[in-house]
Amino acid sequence: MSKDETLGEALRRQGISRRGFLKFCAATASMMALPPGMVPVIAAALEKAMRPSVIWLSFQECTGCTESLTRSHSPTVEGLIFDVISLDYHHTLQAASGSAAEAARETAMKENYGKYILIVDGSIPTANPGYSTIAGISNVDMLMEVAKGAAAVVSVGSCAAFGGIPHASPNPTGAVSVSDLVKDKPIVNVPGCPPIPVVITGVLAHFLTFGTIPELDALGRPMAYYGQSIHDRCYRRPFYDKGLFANTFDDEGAKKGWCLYKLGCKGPTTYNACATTKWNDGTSFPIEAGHPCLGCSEPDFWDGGGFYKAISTPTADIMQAATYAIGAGAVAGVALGVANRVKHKKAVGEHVKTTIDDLEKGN
Amino acid sequence: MTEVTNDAEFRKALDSLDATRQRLVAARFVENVVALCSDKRIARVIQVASDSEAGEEELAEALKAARATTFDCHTRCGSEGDWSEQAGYFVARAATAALTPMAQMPSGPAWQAALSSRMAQTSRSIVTGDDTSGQEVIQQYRILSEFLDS
Amino acid sequence: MSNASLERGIHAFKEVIDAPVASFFSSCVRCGLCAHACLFYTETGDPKYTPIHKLEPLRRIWQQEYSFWGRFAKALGLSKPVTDDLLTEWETLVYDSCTMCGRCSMICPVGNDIAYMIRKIREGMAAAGHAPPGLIGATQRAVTIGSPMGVKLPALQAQIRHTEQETGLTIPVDVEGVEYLLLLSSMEIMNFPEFIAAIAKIFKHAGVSWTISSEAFEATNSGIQIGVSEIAAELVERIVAAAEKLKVKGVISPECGHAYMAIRWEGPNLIGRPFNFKVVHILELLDELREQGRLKTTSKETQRLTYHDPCQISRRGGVVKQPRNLLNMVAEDFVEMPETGTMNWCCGAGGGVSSNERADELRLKVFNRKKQQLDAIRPDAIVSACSNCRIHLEDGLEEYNMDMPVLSLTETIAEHLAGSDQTGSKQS
Amino acid sequence: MSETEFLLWVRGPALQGATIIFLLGVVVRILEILVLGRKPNLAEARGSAVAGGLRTIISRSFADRGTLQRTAFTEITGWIFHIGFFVTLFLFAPHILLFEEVLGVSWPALPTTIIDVTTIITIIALLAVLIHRIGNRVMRFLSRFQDYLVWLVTILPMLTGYIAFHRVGLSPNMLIAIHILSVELLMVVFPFTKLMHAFTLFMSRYYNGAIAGYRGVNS
Repeated sequence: MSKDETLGEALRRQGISRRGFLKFCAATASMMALPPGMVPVIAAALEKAMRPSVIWLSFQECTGCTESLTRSHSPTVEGLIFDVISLDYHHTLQAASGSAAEAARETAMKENYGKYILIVDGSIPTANPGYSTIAGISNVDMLMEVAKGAAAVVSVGSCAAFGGIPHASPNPTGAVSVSDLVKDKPIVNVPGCPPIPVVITGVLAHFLTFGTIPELDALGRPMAYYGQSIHDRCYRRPFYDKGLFANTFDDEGAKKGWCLYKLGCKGPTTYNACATTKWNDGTSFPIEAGHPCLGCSEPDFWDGGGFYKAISTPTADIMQAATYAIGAGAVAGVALGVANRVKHKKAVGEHVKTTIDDLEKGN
Repeated sequence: MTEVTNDAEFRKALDSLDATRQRLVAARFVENVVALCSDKRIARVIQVASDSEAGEEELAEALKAARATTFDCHTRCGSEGDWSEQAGYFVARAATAALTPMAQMPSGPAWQAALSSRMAQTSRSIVTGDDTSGQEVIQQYRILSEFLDS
Repeated sequence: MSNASLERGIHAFKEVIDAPVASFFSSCVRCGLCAHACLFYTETGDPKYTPIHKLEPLRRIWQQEYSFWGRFAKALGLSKPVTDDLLTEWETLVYDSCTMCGRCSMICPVGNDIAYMIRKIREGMAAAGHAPPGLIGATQRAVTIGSPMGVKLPALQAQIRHTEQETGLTIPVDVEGVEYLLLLSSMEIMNFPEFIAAIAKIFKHAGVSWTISSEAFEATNSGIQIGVSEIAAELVERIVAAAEKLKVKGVISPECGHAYMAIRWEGPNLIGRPFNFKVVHILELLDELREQGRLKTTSKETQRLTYHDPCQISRRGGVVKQPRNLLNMVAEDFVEMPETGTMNWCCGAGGGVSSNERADELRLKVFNRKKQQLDAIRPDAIVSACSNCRIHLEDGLEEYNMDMPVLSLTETIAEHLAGSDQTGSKQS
Repeated sequence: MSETEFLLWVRGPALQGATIIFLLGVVVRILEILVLGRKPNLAEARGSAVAGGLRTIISRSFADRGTLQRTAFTEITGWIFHIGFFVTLFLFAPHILLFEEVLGVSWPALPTTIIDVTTIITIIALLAVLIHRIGNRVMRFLSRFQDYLVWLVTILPMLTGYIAFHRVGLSPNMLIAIHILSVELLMVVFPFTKLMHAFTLFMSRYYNGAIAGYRGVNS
């Protein structure tokens, strides 16, 4: 693979036909919610695009995001993309190790300074830099160093995007997200635990095509993928609207595929493309598999009051509070009532007789 | 010469009268007690009632005046009663009865006028303490007897 | 020397507040519906006549004395006090523009019995020296003379003599051991003595033994109108004493609205013990006689008649069916007003308003409500069973140029008694 | 405090606090009234006080024809917003779930489209009620600060609920948190205001009906 090769050349070298290429472009356009008229533009742009250099940093993470990307079915769009990018550093995937690996990173940074894309998965510990280091370099230091020369940063997975599970209460490592640390670079958050692979490739395709990052929502997520809630696109939504719910995982409702809201589904408050793109080559997604959405692409999903508790339910013991309140109310009410009664009795007892001589205004 | 001596005869005689004659005799009953009413309107009302030629419109006008006088003279609930004023109220009621069409007064206008006139006399007697209501009855018998003979 | 004072008024407010009052004030949502049940509002359009608003002084005392947060607010000095000026302002609202007809109590969506509370607020108003002069006079006469209109025994005796002459019947006075003691209102003695004659004829016809007491003939009770329970109790005690002395089985309340309320419903509560005799309204008794077949009538009135329900007798008293049964006996063409029975509109003069000259103009103005009701059915005559309603109806009809006699139901029945020669006279 | 933490606080401690103030206040106020008591009626009864009281509890929900004609606007808007409020409160699935969680009992929900339409109608009715309160001379005359406050805390849950359902403006978690908070505001204000009528009207209607029923009158 030559570094000067364009994307078009690289694809043709791998035996991808013009038709296959256009198909990929059309799929990319559709993923990015662009009109069909944009397909030739995308094709032209990708044809000429230089294979970008990508540096992938993994911090406090579980490798689930990488697993998700690499467990893609072949031939896939994402596979193609990964074949055509220049993944210059990725500790799980690269062959080099130790000082050779770090040298590769430094080289890539130097050669593509200001142009490379930084992909991050995992959160960054801040309580103590020693909690997570690579080649003796703390995560914070490495992130800040690499981010400095990046054209854009893509935070893959909820940990990089929002702090994720390491950030979950009580957050012993002081984990933070990329955007908590990097303030001067365009950052695209691709949350999910793990995120949908096609979303990552879509973001990269957008960057390659337009040289910019896609339109983002308030949480830095690409609108094209995170513009609608799971709930709004869920095939079980009609059951919700009709008020038909599964009450347990094995009841009649569950068997009939009714809405999982009562089982704690976070679909209504979760924005992601699971319900439309689905997983494993469009096979299924959690709700289709009979499990409520955990809301993994939303900040602090781990601390949302329980995966199996509906969002409208209390997170504290209300019955106990109610019992105490009624008890205390009964005691206080009777006490105040008796005080009222005593006052009333006293008033009646101290009644002063009104005679006919007392009717006219006194003084 | 007719002589009425009790209420049974008195009423029977009244009932036998036609509407105009009932009105005329009633007017005489009222006239007999009119001194008890301080309201000047009543004198005029009696004048109309006593006129055998009085037109319907004139009579209706007089009835209205009699009614108005009645409402002006009655004692309102809870206010201090004055029996001499109350006598005037009954005179006005008698005048009203005298002018009320027979259809609206099944017991007879003249009979009602006679009763209210007696009440006026009773009211007066409450003030003075001497019971003269019996005399009023006798006078009414005399008035009727004279009327029937005239 | 009067002892009336703001302190005594406030003290009385504290005395009269009970669980229903506390509940009513807690429930009011200020929806304003009660205004539309009150003729003082509907005929003037002035929102100050909204029934619940007339209770503001009492509401403040409830809030400040009997609700925990109100007490708290009072301690912090956040609540509006009840002042003499406030009571001065409210005096006309409480006495001149409320007849305690209780129509608002029938429509309040949260169920507030506003008339119940007006009755109570008047206790405090009276104790604070804020009763209207007219009612004070009536009350003083009721206590000292025995009648709010100053009717003394000789006057009654003269009327009895007159009635005996007219009917040829004996009017029993102070007869022991009879069935019923008949009470009379001063209004009947003064303005409508024919009521006594009607009763005499009917009771003769139906074979009812009865008497009038020379010691307690007065049915009315200014005490419940002005709002002084001990005066009301004193007046009730006179009747109870007479009834017990004459050993009657029952006491008859005559054609008077508040008299029935006073003796039938408030009476035992005022004196603090149940009666050992029954209290019936004359219409109740007449209907009972009708049911027993003891009351028979012959001819019928051909005029188109309607019945005006006196508020204290129907809505507040529960005598609703009886007058209808009786009217159907003697009327060929009995027609109801659009809103009738327990939903009837007050004439505008009850609850002491008629004794209160200050309210004269207002009560005639609000009579327009009754006019509208009558205009809807255009009867030839109105029948009622309360002398006060009757006088005010006559006044109002005159004011509005309506030509329509107002009749007493009892008297109307008497005129149609079967087998009556109507003159009934034997003596000369 | 992050949005999630805010939502958790609203669903947890804040809800506990609001529940305590609400129930404590309501129980105190009801007992305060009941314990005050009333005198027994010594007059001979013509009808049953209990039957009259129970009857009026139901019957007072429906106005007589004359009143209905005179006050149609108040009656109709009143009915609509009360029914709308209770339908959305008790028949929306997420709400039922809350009651189930706390009380252990559940009941069927209404379809969300019906809830949605009901909410809009209720909000319109409440707006009409406010306009009426300001525009109608009697209501304006009677109204004090509390009446407007109560209106506000009543419409807020409806509005925030509607917005949260349709997820407009803020993040869904934030919208839900605000919605729950608005309900908690309603609960906290409840015992200190005329909102108490929701409970005391049963007592008031009973007393009214009992007073009348004792005299043989259906009130």
